[in-house]
Amino acid sequence: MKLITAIIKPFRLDDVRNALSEVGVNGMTVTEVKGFGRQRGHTELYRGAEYVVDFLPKSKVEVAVSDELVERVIEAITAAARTGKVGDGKIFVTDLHQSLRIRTGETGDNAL
Amino acid sequence: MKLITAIIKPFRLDDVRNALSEVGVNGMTVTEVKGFGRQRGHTELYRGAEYVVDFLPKSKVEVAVSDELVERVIEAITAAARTGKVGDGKIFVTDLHQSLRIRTGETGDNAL
Amino acid sequence: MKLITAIIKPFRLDDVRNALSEVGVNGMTVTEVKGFGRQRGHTELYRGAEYVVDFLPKSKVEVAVSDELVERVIEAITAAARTGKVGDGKIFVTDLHQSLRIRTGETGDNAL
Amino acid sequence: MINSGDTAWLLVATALVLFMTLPGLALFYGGLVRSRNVLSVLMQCFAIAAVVSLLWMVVGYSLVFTDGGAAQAWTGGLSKAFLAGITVESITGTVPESVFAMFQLTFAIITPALIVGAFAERMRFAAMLLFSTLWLLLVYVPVAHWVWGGGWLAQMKFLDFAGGSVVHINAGVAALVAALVIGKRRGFPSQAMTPHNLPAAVTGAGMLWVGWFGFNAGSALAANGSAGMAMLVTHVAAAAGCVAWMAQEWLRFGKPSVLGIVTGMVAGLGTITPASGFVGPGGALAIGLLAGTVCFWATQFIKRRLAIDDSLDVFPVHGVGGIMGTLLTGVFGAAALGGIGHPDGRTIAAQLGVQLIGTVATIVWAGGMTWLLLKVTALVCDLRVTAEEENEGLDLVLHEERGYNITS
Amino acid sequence: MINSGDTAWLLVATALVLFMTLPGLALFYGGLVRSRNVLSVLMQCFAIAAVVSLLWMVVGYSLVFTDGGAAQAWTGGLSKAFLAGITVESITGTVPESVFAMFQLTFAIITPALIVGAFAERMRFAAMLLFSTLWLLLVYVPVAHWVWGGGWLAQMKFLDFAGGSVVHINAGVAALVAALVIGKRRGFPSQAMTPHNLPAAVTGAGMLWVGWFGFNAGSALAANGSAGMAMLVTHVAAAAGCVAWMAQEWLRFGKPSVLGIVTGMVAGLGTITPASGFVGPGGALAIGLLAGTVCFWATQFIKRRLAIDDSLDVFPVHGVGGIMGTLLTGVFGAAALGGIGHPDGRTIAAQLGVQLIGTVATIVWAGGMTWLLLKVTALVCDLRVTAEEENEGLDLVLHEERGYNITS
Amino acid sequence: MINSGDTAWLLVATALVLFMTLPGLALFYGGLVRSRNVLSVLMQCFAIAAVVSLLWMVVGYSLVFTDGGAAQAWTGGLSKAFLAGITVESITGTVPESVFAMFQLTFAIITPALIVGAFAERMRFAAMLLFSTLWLLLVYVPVAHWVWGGGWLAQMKFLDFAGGSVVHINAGVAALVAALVIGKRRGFPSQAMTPHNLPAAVTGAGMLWVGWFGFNAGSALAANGSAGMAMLVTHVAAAAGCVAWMAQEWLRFGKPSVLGIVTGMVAGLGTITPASGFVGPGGALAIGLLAGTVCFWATQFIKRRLAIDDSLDVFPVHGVGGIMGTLLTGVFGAAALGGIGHPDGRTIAAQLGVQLIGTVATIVWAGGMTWLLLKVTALVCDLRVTAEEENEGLDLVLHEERGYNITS
Ligand SMILES: Nc1ncnc2c1ncn2[C@@H]1O[C@H](COP(=O)(O)OP(=O)(O)O)[C@@H](O)[C@H]1O
Ligand SMILES: Nc1ncnc2c1ncn2[C@@H]1O[C@H](COP(=O)(O)OP(=O)(O)O)[C@@H](O)[C@H]1O
Ligand SMILES: Nc1ncnc2c1ncn2[C@@H]1O[C@H](COP(=O)(O)OP(=O)(O)O)[C@@H](O)[C@H]1O
Repeated sequence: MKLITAIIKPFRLDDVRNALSEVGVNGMTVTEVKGFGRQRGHTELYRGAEYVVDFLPKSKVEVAVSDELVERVIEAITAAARTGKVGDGKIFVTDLHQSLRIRTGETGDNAL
Repeated sequence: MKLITAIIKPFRLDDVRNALSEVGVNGMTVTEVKGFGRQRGHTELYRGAEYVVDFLPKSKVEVAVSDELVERVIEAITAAARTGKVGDGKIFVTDLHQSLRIRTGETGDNAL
Repeated sequence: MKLITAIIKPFRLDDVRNALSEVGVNGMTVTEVKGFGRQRGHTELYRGAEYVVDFLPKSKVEVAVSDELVERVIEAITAAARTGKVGDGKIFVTDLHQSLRIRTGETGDNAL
Repeated sequence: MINSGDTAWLLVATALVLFMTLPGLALFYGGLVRSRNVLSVLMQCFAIAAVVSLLWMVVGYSLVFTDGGAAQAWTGGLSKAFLAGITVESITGTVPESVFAMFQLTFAIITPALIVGAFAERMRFAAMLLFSTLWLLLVYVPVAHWVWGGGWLAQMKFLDFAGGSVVHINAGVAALVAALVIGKRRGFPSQAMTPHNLPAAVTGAGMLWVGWFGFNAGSALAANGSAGMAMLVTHVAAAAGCVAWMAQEWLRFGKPSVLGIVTGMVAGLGTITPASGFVGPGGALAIGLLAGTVCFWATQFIKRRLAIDDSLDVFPVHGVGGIMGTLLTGVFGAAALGGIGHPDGRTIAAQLGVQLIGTVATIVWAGGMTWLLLKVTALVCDLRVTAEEENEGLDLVLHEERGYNITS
Repeated sequence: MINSGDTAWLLVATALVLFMTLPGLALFYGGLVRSRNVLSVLMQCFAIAAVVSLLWMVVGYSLVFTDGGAAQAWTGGLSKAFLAGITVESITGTVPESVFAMFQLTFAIITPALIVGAFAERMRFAAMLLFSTLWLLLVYVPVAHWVWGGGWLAQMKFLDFAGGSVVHINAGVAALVAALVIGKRRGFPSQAMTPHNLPAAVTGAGMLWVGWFGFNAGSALAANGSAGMAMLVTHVAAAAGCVAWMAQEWLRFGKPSVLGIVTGMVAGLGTITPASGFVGPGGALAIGLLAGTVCFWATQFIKRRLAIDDSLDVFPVHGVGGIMGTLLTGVFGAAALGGIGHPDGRTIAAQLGVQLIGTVATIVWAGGMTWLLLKVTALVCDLRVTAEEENEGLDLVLHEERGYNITS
Repeated sequence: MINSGDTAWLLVATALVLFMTLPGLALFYGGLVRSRNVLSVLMQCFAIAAVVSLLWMVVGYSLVFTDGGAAQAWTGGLSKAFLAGITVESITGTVPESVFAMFQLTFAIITPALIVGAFAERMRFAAMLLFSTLWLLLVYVPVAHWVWGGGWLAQMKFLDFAGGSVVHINAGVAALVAALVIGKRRGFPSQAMTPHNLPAAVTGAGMLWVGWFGFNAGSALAANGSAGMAMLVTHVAAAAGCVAWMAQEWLRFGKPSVLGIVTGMVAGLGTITPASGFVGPGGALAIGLLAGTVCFWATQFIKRRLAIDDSLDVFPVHGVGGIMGTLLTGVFGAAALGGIGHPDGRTIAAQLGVQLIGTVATIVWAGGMTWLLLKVTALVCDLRVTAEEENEGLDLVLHEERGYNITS
């Protein structure tokens, strides 16, 4: 099993969720995060005091999937999240040692 | 060392924290997240416009533990977080390559 | 590649970001989290009802880096985040199986 | 004849008292509950305002303020049901009767709205609505008639300038009974139930202070020296209540809190209410300092000792304050103590006796009837939501809305 | 001669109506949009208040309220441009002319501010400012003159006590046209666009209720029985609107909502506005119940059936309410139905005819001119932001500010 | 004799001015600080309101408004300490003395509350309380006596209708000195210190606008043409201040902001304050436009150039506005420029001289005494929290409360 973590632009979240459903992923966990990267932040002005805000709002999508799904999921996320502009985000994949569904105690792929 | 990540129902957080204390875990990090899964979301109605909100509030609990504690921690979380209803959440376990306590520079199990 | 996760005191975030820039890290993702640990929480009083709040606000900084940068990044974070008081936080390192830049499709170290 | 100055003031006082409930009290209460129940509290305040207004029009005003004939000691009559006969020309004192009826209505709105604080975060909306309707008709209306409509307490020259008994004791006692009948919130008192938005609560508190000028100084029903003095003593008592509560917290906990200071303010305001047309600035200072101190300790006692979940402390603040203020009216209203002097040249002891009778009568009636009406309501529908619904929050469960959707 | 009571009331009524816009309407609207656009809405309300005030001083007041000579049926004159000749001594009726001009100004402020709800979350600020300026001068000012400044509708004895046509039909129709011309928000109606801060919206709604007393009872221009009755009927209609909308939601969706109840309140208030000086409490009850019911269904129809993105439902609430209220004034104003009686002893049918003419005239003028002025504005600058800017939110894109920065 | 209309208006004006502080100013300031300090600001405003009220009762009112005998030029007497002798019958002009005393009290409350903006986010609560007490008695009270209580400036016919010197210069200069003595917030100016809740700040600003009608038009102490004109010119100056500041931002930064427009409004209101009973609409327009422009540049200069951490810009807005308005009163008050004419037929130059004397005197006294009183306070307790406490936030450290606990 793998844990796929995607940092995406927030307004793409609905598209990503739909894309994931289409490849058969039924669960995911989303966190609102602030991202720092190549994408330029914006300026804020308060009574003339100018602040450059480098951190931009991003959504972090975490999906645990079985190994065979990994490629399809990455493709689905990439397609749905891409706008072609800087700041589209990243996908990170880590190994999942174990997984468990709290309600039933099921483990492994059955837990997802 | 392992990093144990549990996605649970928010109102079970206090129970989970207590259960973890009992098995000797003294630290954890909690994030408010939104979960999408089998549990049905709720409907919201604004002047008759009906929105189905699929994302439900969940708490993500992250605990870094030494290898020998893993089983006990999983059991403790499972017992404390289970309501038996759909949406109780998941536990994911990943390998922890290294850990470090910023204050002292201690590493490994000592850092936890 | 490694994913370095640091739990730090929120008011040190700017220092950490600067320190990371100096060692050549150009991207990171930050989440506001609540931490439970050795650091004593505070008391809150509402019309005499006393609540001990064990969860303290922390910032979680996630940085994906190539293997050769790991040590330098850990050192940079440690130096920038340390106040010497309890609650300075932790650094966790996990293996990164894969990484991808959504915009370009680049993978591996190039995606970071 | 209509006096345009008095009318101007009463029009404004009416607006100010409505402002106390909407949005004042709604914000004050709404800010103090957890975020998943904020809308339920706002909804209760709005629905009470709407429903009570219609009830007032239909029978309430008439039952309080018209002559009840043989039963006048106990209740008014129905001759002005549906506000029959109130036209552009109708006059009460020196103001249009329409304005008088509206001004009084705003008191009828805020009284049941105050009770909301007792059962916040768990009562079902339908039950709340039924209970509030019954309570208005069977508790507020009769007591208001006794005190202000020429009923038996008025005949005894029981003094209640702006609602110490009619509003505050009534609501406070009802709150205590409701808290007991409906029961504690899940997790009370072990689990932290912190206010979700104190700035909102403090904003509401500020509105209450300002609106209370309409409440008390408006009760003079004229723009004259009595109204002026009522405003002055109201303000002094509020300030003294703030300072006293703050001092208690500072002494006892080492730190004063903003929730504390505004609660002291409300205590001062509630306590001066019955006395506001009768006492002088010195009396107001004493009343305010007592209010802040006694209500502070009452809150500690009810919440921490007795562990009664009167969630937003309605009884220790409004009930205790109302009782204390109604009694102290008999003291500081005396000319010797800077007041305007008791009716018929009564001594302090004599007036205190009357004040005690009115206080006890209100406590007994409000307490007994509230209990009864909740039991009746429980026959018709569940009083509270299920444990699971309480976890999820009333906003979603009862209203399918969420209070906040703030993203950065 | 100046009557101090009337003056006191009108000074306050002016403050109350300004309060309806700032912060009332600003909060009401601001709470209903998504958090990334909240400041843009507040900014629009503030900027409209400021710019309209200056326009009013420069020509607006004069064009509405002075004699237009030969063109008097259509427009006033320029003799009081820059408020020329208004001194400390100038009097209108029983109040200083300065107060009369200020009171009327607050109506001129809120009317274009109401329209903001139609194009919220997408219109450019510069375009909004230009459009509002043109609209004030070419829609609000002439219609106000026709109805209140001695123009052709006033000459027909068309009845509009406090702005059913001048304010609500005008703004409602303009909103509908603006929504159509400017187009839907990206994602409407498939994507959820939930209010970001309902407690703020409800707070604003409470302020609207209170402020509306100044709006309607202030329109009596005196502190007398007419003002009193206007306040009473205003309140009854608001309460009835609340109850009716709540009932509709309860029946249709199984759950009443706080956004629903406050929308019903606004519907009740908007609908009673033209009638408020003419009808009795019974008429107000009928009007309020109708308002809550009809505006509820109008909202469903416009938003769900027609899928028009009049974002904050300005037309179905203010437009439909204004039309209904203007017509019902011809009904419930009749003495037989508890009103003060129609002018010149007219029958209901006769007055209804006049009311219909005024209603249609306002709809046609406001509709046609709004369309034209938006097209003119579009020649000067873009009406809406780009798709990408819409994603990012107007607050950052147009004002370089963010609404909230709340950390725990 | 009491005039009921004047009394009605002054009762309301009193409520409006209290409303400016609670919740108006509290929200305005509270929204502008970081969320971890929001409660500390609200607490400061409430505590000042409470403590000043008691001080006013004890000696303040008497020291300002009674005759000081031989020392009358410099201070009033103690004959009305504890409001001795003020009864239901006491009259000042045409209103009850109780109302006059209350109205004046609300000015004494808001003045020290304004200073809070200068040392927000770092001053200790206890030090703030002690300093405000001393400041009220030794700065506000004497200056108010000089100008309004028959003191030396009044004898010179120095003109300050509603507090340009007594309120705005006083508070503004004190703010500047306090900012310098107490020092910058940690991280200023390099670190971003963004307002945590601009909608709250804008709400407070709206309340300030509305409440200011009570401030300025109430200062006529009657519901007459002078009050009416004061309201009109106040409003025009506010609107002009908005437009001018917005224009500056648009020109200089390319985008107008909502914080900018409301700051322009406050600048316009502060600047018109001393002039509000003396000038006409044209003068108000000029004053408002100047206010928005000059205060904008003053803010840039103080904050960016001098890098003084007067955190919420009290001096550049209130101080600079107050100075400018006090001087311009000597100009636009002239009959030739649409004003009511200077006392004793003085020329503009002559009156300007008097205005200058009053302005300088206030600056010197407020500046010097504020410095002294802060030094005295520092002997008793620490003026500011430690660096670590500043990081944690004043809400938790000083009050053991948190502002928000909003979960989704
Ligand atoms: N090395 C990294 N580690 C963790 N997160 C990163 C890293 N680099 C970028 N990110 C995240 O990805 C987001 C997008 O990155 P950015 O460099 O702006 O654009 P792009 O992905 O198009 O190259 C950032 O806002 C940040 O949240
Ligand atoms: N594949 C997944 N990857 C990541 N998180 C998941 C996944 N599936 C479920 N979750 C998380 O677990 C929560 C509970 O899952 P759900 O399917 O609703 O119920 P259950 O755990 O009882 O099967 C979800 O809300 C989501 O946060
Ligand atoms: N075992 C753990 N797993 C995950 N997070 C932890 C763990 N222990 C501590 N933390 C995080 O680190 C923060 C700091 O830890 P704490 O024990 O308070 O101080 P210190 O790091 O100085 O020992 C905690 O608030 C929590 O967020």
